Amino acid sequence: MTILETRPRVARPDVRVVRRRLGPGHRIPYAFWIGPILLLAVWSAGSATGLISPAILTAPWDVVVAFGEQWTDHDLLGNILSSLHRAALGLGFGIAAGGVLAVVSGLSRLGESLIDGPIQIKRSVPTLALIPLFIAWFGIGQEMKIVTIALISLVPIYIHTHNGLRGIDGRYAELAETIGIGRGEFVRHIVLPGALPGFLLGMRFAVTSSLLGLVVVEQYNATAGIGHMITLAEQYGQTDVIVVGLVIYGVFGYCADSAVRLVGRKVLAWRRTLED
Amino acid sequence: MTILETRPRVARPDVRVVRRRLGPGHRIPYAFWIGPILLLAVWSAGSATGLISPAILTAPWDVVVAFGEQWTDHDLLGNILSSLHRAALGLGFGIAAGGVLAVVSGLSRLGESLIDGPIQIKRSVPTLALIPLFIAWFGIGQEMKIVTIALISLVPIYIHTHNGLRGIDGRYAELAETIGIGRGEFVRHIVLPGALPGFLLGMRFAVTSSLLGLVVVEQYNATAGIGHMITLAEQYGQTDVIVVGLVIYGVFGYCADSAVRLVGRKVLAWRRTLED
Amino acid sequence: MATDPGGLITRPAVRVRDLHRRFSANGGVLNGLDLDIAPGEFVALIGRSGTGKSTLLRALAGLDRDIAGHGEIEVPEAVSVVFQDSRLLPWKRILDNVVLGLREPDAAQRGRTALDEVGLAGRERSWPFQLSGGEQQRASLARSLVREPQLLLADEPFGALDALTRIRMHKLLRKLCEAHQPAVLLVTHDVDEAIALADRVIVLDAGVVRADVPVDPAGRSRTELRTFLLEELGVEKENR
Amino acid sequence: MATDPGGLITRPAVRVRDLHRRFSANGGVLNGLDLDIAPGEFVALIGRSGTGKSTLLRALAGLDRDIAGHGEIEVPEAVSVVFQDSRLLPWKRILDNVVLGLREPDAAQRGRTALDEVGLAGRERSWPFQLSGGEQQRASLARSLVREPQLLLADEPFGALDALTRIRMHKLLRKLCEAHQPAVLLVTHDVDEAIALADRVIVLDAGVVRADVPVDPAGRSRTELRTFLLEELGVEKENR
Amino acid sequence: GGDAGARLELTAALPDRVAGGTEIRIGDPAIQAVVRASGLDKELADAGVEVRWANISGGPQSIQAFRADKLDCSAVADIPSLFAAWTGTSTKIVFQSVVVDPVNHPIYQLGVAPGVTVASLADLRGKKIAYSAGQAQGALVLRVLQKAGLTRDDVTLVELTSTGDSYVTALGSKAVDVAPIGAANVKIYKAKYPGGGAILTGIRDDASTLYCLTSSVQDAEKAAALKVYVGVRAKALLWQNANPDGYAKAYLQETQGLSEADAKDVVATEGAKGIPATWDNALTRLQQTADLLAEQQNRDKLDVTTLVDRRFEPVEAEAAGADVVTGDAA
Ligand SMILES: Nc1ncnc2c1ncn2[C@@H]1O[C@H](COP(=O)(O)OP(=O)(O)OP(=O)(O)O)[C@@H](O)[C@H]1O
Ligand SMILES: Nc1ncnc2c1ncn2[C@@H]1O[C@H](COP(=O)(O)OP(=O)(O)OP(=O)(O)O)[C@@H](O)[C@H]1O
Ligand SMILES: [Mg+2]
Ligand SMILES: [Mg+2]
Repeated sequence: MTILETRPRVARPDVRVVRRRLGPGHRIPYAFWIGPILLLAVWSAGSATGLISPAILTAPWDVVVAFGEQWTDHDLLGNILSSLHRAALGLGFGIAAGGVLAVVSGLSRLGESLIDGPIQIKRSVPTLALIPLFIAWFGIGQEMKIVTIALISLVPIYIHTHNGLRGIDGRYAELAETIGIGRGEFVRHIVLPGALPGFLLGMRFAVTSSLLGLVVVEQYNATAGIGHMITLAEQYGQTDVIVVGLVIYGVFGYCADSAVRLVGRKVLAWRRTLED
Repeated sequence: MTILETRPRVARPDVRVVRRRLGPGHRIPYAFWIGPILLLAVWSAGSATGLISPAILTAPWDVVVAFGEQWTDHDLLGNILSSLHRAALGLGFGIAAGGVLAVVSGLSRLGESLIDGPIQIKRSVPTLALIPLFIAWFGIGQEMKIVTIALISLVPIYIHTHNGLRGIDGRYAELAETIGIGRGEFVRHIVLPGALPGFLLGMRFAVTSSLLGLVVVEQYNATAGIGHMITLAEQYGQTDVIVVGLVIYGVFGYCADSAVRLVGRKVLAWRRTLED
Repeated sequence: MATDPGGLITRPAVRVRDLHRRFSANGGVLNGLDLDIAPGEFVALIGRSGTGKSTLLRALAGLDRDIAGHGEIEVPEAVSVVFQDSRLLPWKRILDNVVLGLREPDAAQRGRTALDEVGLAGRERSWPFQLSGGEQQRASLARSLVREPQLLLADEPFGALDALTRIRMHKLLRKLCEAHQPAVLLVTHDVDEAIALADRVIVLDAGVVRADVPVDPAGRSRTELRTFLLEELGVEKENR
Repeated sequence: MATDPGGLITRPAVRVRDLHRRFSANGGVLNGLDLDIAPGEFVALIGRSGTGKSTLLRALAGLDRDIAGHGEIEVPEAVSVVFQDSRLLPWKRILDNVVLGLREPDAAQRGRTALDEVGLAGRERSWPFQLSGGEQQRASLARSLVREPQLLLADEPFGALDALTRIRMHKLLRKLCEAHQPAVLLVTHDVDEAIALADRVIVLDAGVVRADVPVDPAGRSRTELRTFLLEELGVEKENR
Repeated sequence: GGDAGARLELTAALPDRVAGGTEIRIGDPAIQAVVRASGLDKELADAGVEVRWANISGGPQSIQAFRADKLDCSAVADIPSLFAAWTGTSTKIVFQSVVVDPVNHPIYQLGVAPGVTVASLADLRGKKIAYSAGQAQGALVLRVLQKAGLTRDDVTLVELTSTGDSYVTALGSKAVDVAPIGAANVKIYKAKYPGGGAILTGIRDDASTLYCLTSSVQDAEKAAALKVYVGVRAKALLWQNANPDGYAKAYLQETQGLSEADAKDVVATEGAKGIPATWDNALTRLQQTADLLAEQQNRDKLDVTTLVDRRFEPVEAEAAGADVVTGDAA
């Protein structure tokens, strides 16, 4: 079980007892890139050897060409920006609302019984089917789109924050009760930091949900946006453009997710878990 | 801050120091029902007063009628059963695959760098856009549908289990290392129970995702199923039938979610958190 | 404030009557306990592991809403608890843990001073996990001391400290008690510590106060008291 | 096994040479520590709070892969650690915590016996949170004792125990040591405990072994040794 | 939506004067682009008509918007107005156009999966055909079967919603033998899946309408504005016939994101548009479709004359002037 390992890194001998590591061990540097590069490699290899027919999935190089075309001829940047704008606005409202609702329902059983059920039911129901309602309430313009995205991204924020909050060790609440702290301070000093790991996980879902929500909302009366671009390309059977859209989704989703995880590592420096 | 509360429940006096409770306090009995009943009440009131036009959202009583019609004339039960069958199969595979992948990638940095990226990218990309790929690989029959649902429900299981696993207190891994435990036992005794709260949260998402996935897959070559029913009704603009479908989704989703939470409370009896 | 206007009868700071507490499965942990602590009095509580010392403290702190039992409890408004586990919030740096909930403008300064007093000067910005066991205990002590409560409930606050540090902490506690005159209930396993610090030592056994003896320098000698207490705890002669 | 074939030179069970350990920001915690423990030898380690006792134990247990420093360490294969925090897995009942990782068919029976020995008979199916502080510590002790290691590293295993329980645990530990003859390194804050249990007492200070004295009944008296050790810890006369 | 104007009976003559600043909400993306490119937007503005364009087209989306009263009119084929009626949303068709050579410029062709031989409609017997009950493609399949003299039992209808290029994918992966695919996609399909084919249906599927909420037509101000719009729309279609490149650029390239070559192909497959002198033929065909769907999908009989507002018929024809089409083509 225990082996002796000599590390001659320095002139001074360093013989430690090295126990078999059961946790995941150290982070591999640049591991961030391995997944995407692997995927790209498989895709390229499949396309080059003909295993992946271009009818099913356009080859990477053709996607690059299509990307260039979209960029120069069809204002891809504009599409991306207007999508990001929508997603960011919706996400912002969703995070705010989800966070507040989670704290209210997390800290009060009454609040929970009023808030929790409707949110659970909302999330069980396909968003696509709710769009007619939203159209009736918020019109067919930007407002409806942002509300829809906000409601989509509210759900993971709410559930994860609520769950994280409820998972806080009861001893910390006891402590807070004995030091004569008010509700507000309790929320600020114990609830929010204690629920932060949960919230951050929720963020990872909220970010991708808000991007995916674009596909749904941009089918309705949109004149720009990645979702709109994909919908159009589907109509005309432009596989390469669809794949351009998917790649953009993948890149944004992956980067946003990684960014949230990075932030998580920074702000959760107080934890000592298997992650470290 | 402290007040004295007399509880004359028993003949014997019981005067306790009662500190203002900062946590959520006791569970309200039957709170389970409050959310749905509230929603139903709002909906009924809105429909009765005409605030909610029937073109936008059918009134509850009309939904009951439509439900009856669907039940007797259109084999609603058959639709429900074939949907549940699909969802359950897909969910089962998704849970198994997601759990295994999460443990592998959670415990090995190499595994993580290979598994994690592709899964993050997969979840950033709209499922609808991936369906053509799945059709090409798995045909257009039941197989494709189950694979798609499995891949949809794999994602939350994977991410939550992975996150829960990585969130296990590093001190327990240390303990395990000092008692000469093997990898397998480490997984069984520390990793799985430690990641269980995360897994259960993942389950809540996986269950609803598998149901929502039906809407997507049952657009393809399905002759029965709730998703199929909704798709058809959407094309025809049969609001009442759509709402029947939504209600079924809501009921199933809410019940499944509540069931997972109930199970969670039972199997997490070892925790003392704000939930209790 | 806790004294009656005439000054004739001192109303106790802590008054416990017929206190019963039990955890579902087990029998009773506290079985009719009576206890008075005068304002400014320093009481040490000793008793075997698992007799219910922490349970009593939690009852006094108002943290046992959900535990079966009955009885009457009166405590002052401002209570401060040193928990048996040091219970530092893992997500707050040490100084923030110490000043948690303090609203005074000079809170940070007072926190710094308290940390200095418990020997943790310079560790203000450490995370709890970066402290050794004894350091965590001292940080938790600092958090309680910085608050000047009317009643201090301390559950083995010196358990993880070495002899020298422990003596320093004793001195610190005594100094603070003299300055602010809180009623103190200190749980300890160290009979010598109980005698050194307290005005009165209480032995808890089978859920009731089995012995309640004043530490009176004028009365029986400290060595006698020590022997008596160890006897009460069941320690046989050759081990005392 | 740890003895050389000729039986002339005893190879130490634990051999530490020039051990350095430091946590990034602070200075060194261990600064060139040397230590030998013979097989079957019982060594007590005392030292101020925060001097690095736990750090040393973690190094011996092989749990400090990621801490800066160097030096040489040799330890036997089968090591068992009693951590300063009791570190029971919260999701396992007490008995399951005790027998964790044991593969022998009679593991459950041995676990039960160990729990009985530490005074926790009947608590096999409790969750860790249902135990008092001292009970948790005893459960953690039972977990280590049930394993019969060649080296037992115990970090203040009796810190939360009352006098009587502590004496019982001492007896238990001594009995087990006689039966299986492990090398023991016991961290304690109680000088009397160190003298009562150990063959040798080591005082850690400023990251090195400041004193290393055998507890020799034939040599200087235990009272002398006690005074010496307290002096080494810096406790002034009037407080000893 | 908006401040409603005075109520106008459906039998009353369409008012000529547009009250200043009357706004109509129109989902008609192709015409929107053509109007802008041809300068016809000036004509609208001169008449005092303010169009709030929505990028909405197709049945489900427009019906949803109608129900929420967020849209006045939308450009669709013939099926949506039938479904709107069946599901209780009252609409009126205010504009009809045709394709001048409909049989050779169909909207849909029948795609045939690689390895399957279907040379004529009769070969459909026993084949797996993609069918989506609520969409135009579904109605087309029923009409094709009717024309081939087959019943639903003679073939296997595979329920499959046409979203994006799902039919092309289904054909390519041989999940179905036959599926109606957009004529513009036939070339892409054949290129993607060698061996795949397509046959003409020989059925007119060129119905193209602008349908509006009845309540909007009943709004005097909006009706006046719509009268202007219908006239402009007719001119826009004629401009489109005359300027295929301009149309391709303004609509297909700039708003739909096609490449120049693809856009040209689309224009070529679409064929020239015609403004019928009367709606009689169109209504006959619409009635046939309504009857077929009513029979095949168990729906109520529908009198399609209730779905049109023929007051706009002469407006449209007048705007086209001598360019109206008559006879079989209409
Ligand atoms: N939540 C609980 N559920 C069940 N039993 C409990 C619970 N908490 C404490 N107990 C039991 O109640 C008894 C008294 O516990 P308590 O913590 O008051 O002991 P203590 O005197 O503080 O002991 P120690 O000195 O070991 O800390 C113990 O036997 C303990 O096992
Ligand atoms: N993870 C860490 N990061 C930074 N400093 C640390 C860390 N762990 C321990 N230290 C510091 O190293 C020193 C030695 O810690 P260690 O836990 O070994 O002390 P100890 O002798 O066991 O003390 P105690 O008797 O209080 O348990 C302490 O000053 C402590 O603050
Ligand atoms: Mg206790
Ligand atoms: Mg230590």
